[in-house]
Amino acid sequence: MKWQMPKKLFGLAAAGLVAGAGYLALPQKSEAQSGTIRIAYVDPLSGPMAGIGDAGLKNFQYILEEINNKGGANGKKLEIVPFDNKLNAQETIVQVQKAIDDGIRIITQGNGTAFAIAISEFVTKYNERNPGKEVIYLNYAAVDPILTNAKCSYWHFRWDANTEQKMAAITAFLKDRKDVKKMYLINQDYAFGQGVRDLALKMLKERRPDIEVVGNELHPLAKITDFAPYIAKIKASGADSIITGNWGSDIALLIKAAADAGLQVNFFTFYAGGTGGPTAIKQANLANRVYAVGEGFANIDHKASQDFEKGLRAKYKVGLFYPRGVNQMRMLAEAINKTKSEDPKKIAAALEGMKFEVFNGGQGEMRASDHQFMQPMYMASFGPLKAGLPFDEENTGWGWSVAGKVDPKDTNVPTTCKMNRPS
Amino acid sequence: MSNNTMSASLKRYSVWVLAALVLLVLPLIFSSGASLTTMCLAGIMIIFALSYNMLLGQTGMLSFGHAVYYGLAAFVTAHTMNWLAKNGIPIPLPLVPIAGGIAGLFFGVVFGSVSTKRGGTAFAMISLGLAELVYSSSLILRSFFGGEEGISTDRTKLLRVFGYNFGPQLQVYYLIAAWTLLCVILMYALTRTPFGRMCNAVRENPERVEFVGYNPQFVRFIAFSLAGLFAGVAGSLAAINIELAQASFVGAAQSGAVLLAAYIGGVAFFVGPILGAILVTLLSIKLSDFSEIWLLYFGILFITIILFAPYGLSGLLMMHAQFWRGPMGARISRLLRLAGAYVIAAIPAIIMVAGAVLLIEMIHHVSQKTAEGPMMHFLRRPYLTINTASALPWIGALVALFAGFFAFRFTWQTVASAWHRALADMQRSGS
Amino acid sequence: MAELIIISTLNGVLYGMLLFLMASGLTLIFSMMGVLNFAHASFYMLGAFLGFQISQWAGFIPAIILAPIIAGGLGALIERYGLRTVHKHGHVAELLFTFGLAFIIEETIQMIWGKLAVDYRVPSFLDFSAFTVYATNYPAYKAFMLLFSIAIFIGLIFLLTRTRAGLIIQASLTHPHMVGMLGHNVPRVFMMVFGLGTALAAIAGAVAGAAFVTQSNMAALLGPILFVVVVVGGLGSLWGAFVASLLIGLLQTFAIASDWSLSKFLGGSFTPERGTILYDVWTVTIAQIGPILPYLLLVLVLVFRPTGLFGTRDT
Amino acid sequence: MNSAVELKSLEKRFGKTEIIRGVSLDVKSGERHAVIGPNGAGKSTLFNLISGRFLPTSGAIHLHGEDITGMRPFEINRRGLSRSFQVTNIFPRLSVWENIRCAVLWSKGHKYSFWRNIDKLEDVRARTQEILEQINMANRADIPAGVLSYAEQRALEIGITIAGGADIILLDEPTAGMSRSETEHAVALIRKVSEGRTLIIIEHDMGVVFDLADRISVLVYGQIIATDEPAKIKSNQKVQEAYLGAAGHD
Repeated sequence: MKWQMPKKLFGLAAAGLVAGAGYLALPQKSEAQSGTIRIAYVDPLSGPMAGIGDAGLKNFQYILEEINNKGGANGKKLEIVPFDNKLNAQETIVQVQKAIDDGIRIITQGNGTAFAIAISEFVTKYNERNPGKEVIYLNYAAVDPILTNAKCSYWHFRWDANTEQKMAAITAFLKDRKDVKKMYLINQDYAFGQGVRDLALKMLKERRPDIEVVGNELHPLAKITDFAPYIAKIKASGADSIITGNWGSDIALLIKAAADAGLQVNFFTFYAGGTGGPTAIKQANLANRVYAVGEGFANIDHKASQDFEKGLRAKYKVGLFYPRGVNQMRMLAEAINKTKSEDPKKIAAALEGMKFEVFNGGQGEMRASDHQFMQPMYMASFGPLKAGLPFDEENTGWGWSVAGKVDPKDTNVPTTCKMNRPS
Repeated sequence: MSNNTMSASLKRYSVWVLAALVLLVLPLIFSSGASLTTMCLAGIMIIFALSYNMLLGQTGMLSFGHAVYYGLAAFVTAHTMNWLAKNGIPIPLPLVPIAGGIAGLFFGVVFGSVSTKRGGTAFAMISLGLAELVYSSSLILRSFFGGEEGISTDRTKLLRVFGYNFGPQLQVYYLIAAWTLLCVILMYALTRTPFGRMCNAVRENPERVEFVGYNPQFVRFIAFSLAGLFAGVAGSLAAINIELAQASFVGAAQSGAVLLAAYIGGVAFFVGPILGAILVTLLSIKLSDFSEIWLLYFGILFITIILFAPYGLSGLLMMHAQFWRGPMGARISRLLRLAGAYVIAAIPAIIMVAGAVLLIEMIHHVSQKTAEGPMMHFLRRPYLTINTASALPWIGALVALFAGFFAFRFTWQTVASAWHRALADMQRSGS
Repeated sequence: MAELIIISTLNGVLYGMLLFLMASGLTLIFSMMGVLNFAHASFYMLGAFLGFQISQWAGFIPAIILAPIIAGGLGALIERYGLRTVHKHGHVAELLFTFGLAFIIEETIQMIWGKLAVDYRVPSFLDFSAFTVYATNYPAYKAFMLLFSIAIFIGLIFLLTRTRAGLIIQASLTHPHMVGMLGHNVPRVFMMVFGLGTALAAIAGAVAGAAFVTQSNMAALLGPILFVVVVVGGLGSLWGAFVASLLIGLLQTFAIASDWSLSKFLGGSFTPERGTILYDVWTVTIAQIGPILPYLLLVLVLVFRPTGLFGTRDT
Repeated sequence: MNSAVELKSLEKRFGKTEIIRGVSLDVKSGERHAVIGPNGAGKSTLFNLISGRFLPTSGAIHLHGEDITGMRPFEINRRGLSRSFQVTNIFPRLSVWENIRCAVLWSKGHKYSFWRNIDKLEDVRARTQEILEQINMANRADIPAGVLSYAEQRALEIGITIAGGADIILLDEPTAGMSRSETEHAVALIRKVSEGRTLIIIEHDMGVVFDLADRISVLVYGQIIATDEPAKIKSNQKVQEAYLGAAGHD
């Protein structure tokens, strides 16, 4: 066959490939210095969720700076090393593998229960198969109860309240809200959204049996561009309040569509505080009608945490999404200091059952039976900044104000975890 | 006589023996956990890309949904492994990919009977629709797909053979390598059968095929089903490798990845998808260490190949195979002279690419990373810190881009003339 | 109930008209050039982002005029310097080219505007409630979108039936190979049609982006549905695209409004065991499967009418 | 003599346009039959109907007495009818050898076999070689068909058509666009390969037609106005009026 010469760029492709392959083939110098304790941050840094992963990374960088300024752990500095999991289960495992190869033995991750379970199971199997080289997994945001129940692992620790605890906090808050009579449930159609729905049904029955659930909707995850049809349905049901676990664009768009149709109801949400949420609420002009549950808010009257928030906002121009991340890293540092060791096996033993003064004030505890952190929870509502509150969100001039606090005892849901501890 | 057939069969099989040896030795050279993982993924991708090429390269069917068979087989595999372990059925792990292959074949037959009725663009769109259908269903049929967290499994819980439990990655590597070699051989053999040739004929001219007695729809259907079988083996190995099957396995990104791998490698030659699979696996694991927008570079590479090297990497290599004739000295000197020209052309090319990459990274930084201030770690390397607020790097990048481009166009003539000289040389030596 | 039906019909028709704005461009390009532009939804997305950016600088009206012009111009350039180059390698290469193009457009948009939704808002002069059905407000902007897309639709019909350029395009719809013989500059017609088609998608994007969400995943969300529309309608049939657009728009909207599931329909006579596939199928509601209904429709149409509802040409 | 192909009041409409308007024809086994007529008379459409490419609007087609109306082209081909195309219709990126071999496979019973090495099928190899020699292209076996000269491609087209061993062969303008010497060569080839078979040929070159054909049918505006031996066709009044007189060829 007579080959046609490609007009150009054959050389370019060849050169690029040779150069690229050469560079890739070079042994990657790990920037490991014996002077730092490195923590792998395995979350999406490219693709549709990269914004969230990026914001989390900055949160952690600032948290570690603060810890390092106070002397670090064991006299060493803590360092966060980003790994891009591309929001893909297989890639998550590959990146964890890469981190371990690089000598990192502490993993943290939060976005996506699927990936959390993948990591937890991988780490558990890895530790089983590689005794003496154990790896520990710190989970700051994956909230499926399964991780501290049926699929609990000794090597997994969770600082975020799980779905069950968050729903317990919401329903505890609802006990005093007698104006809520007709509830509509709208959630994303996947494990987490279904969990929220099932728990809402169960806990409302227990704590507010008088509330009528007038609708129960699951919609596809992150695929709806216009919630108007759903709003029409909610409207037709006569609901006065909504419970939703929606996050990301699904919460922002839900609120936007509600405002368009003139639907005035209360929103009890898990994640209205996420990126884009505050802007949507302000645009929809739903003052003090949207509530969010969380373990901390910027405007909680607690000096230490407000100072921290101020510093973070000044430096990285983002708010603190993860007060729990502060708890996580501070407790990690304490565990290392206490055991005088960087061995994950010893760290894990020290973390189990550790009691700790949490970021926004109050006592927290890493429950030994399932490695779930127990902490005070808050309900906050979003509206024009009230006098004396320092922080607004996303430059809207509106901010979160605490509407209620829920003690750990009210969110102390039992666990079914049968912890398999290493001998 | 017997000597002759001996040497002929030696020649025929030597490639495979060599491949087996390479696969055997590789983990001794690249022994780190990450390299093992990378090689496992590459092996899986090789099977997957070759199975894809049974459609695109061999039969001319452009599918946007090949991950369906890969992913569904992964789920079947995970369920099978859990079932085997739970019931203590004495079937060892190395045989499990057979179940994946059967699953892939089954779904290939089912979906193929709907989608292969038409070729060309309509087939491409149907494959896309089916892929969306399966992916969306994965979130509804939870008992099979396990919701978003997927179905996890433990490969060490199956019957052990010779004391191997397949816990260590190295053992899994050898399992994958063996299956890869087997599948590659089978798929290669398939191209050399009456059916394989009719696939080519259907790719070239489906209408004419009808007038030599064959039903092109049926040829497409078989090709589709068999491609499903091998994709199933690949998906099965993937499930064994990470001990998990998850909805993203059937997703559009996975279908896109295999298309890119096959096409970048080159669909016109059997080895093309193998090269492409290795390259794409390496790039997708490594590039994200350098840049957040690595997918953009991936896309640019793809478009560049489509525009300027439609036969892919293997095509570029095969262009040089024609010079590998005649006396050994002449062969080497011809290729050396060409290589010299390439080096000359490569220098401005690298400058041009560097300028373009710098420009892209800086645009990305100033539009997306305002919070971090003007300082940018180019390619995530702290020793390459660049101040995007000063004009110098912008001018530098632009100069590199344009100067590189024009210099490349100029030095390209060297390559062109070296190429023509080599061709003339070939004609002179009369081959 | 009546309220729900009226609102759902309005929403469904609106969604259908938006789909048709895009499907019409896609069909024009396909009929003329035989290329199914995989990147078509990407031009829709590009239109939305350009609309957002221009509205930041110059306001909404310039945005919805300029965005499609820029996107269409870009489309024409891409046809001229990209697609034409791969034309000689056949339709598969062309389709792959547009596939890669979709990839690059998405990544470039992410590079410039990021991965999160941008704040593209309905202009304040259209930000009020146009009318009220029972107790539900219908936003003025949505009414505007509906009228606007109908106006474009009428404009397109006018262009195709009353102008010379339109007649050439129409001729090529029915006799794709004849146009060149009539002495028309086929490459230039191709370039114009590609530009026009992409501009139509960009108009849809610029208008819809403000009402819905302008984010870098909007092309990936809409693209597959768009291809379902053109395949179900019949590749190359404008009329088919119109019917299929409305059909799918209404189908999806009404599916959401419905709470039916097999268990509800067949009563409580039988309940499958939890955790089996049968249970999943039994309890899933029509609202939940709304998004996959178009794909089910696609499969059904292909089984019973492989050329699509109004298709005549086989590819 | 038995009839090989029999057309019974065949009609074909495209929309409102009637292309074939009631054609009945009986071609005997072993006959060389030519179909002539002005451009647009419907000759190629007739071939497309017989070979199964188009479905007739009404009427019936019989092959060796069997009704094949509505069958797909490959079913008809398997029953022993093979055709060539007016516009060259080959496998351009496959070698000449592969082109022929693809056309041989089915007749040797290998069907969709994906378990046998094609290079080891001796019967296929021998038959392919035989055809290549018949069409004088044995020395071009390894060349991609797409780069052959026009005349060579036409010869290959005939090779593909006869390779399956069909006993009824339909050739659609096999010599169109050829030079005088190429045409002579082609006619010799056709004569050779149609030996002992039934041949139906569409041809514009009257020299070729009268040289080859046992009988000739004249198709004008979708109807056969005459079927007869060459000498009688020449003197047929109707033919001279409708065809030779009215429209010169090409």
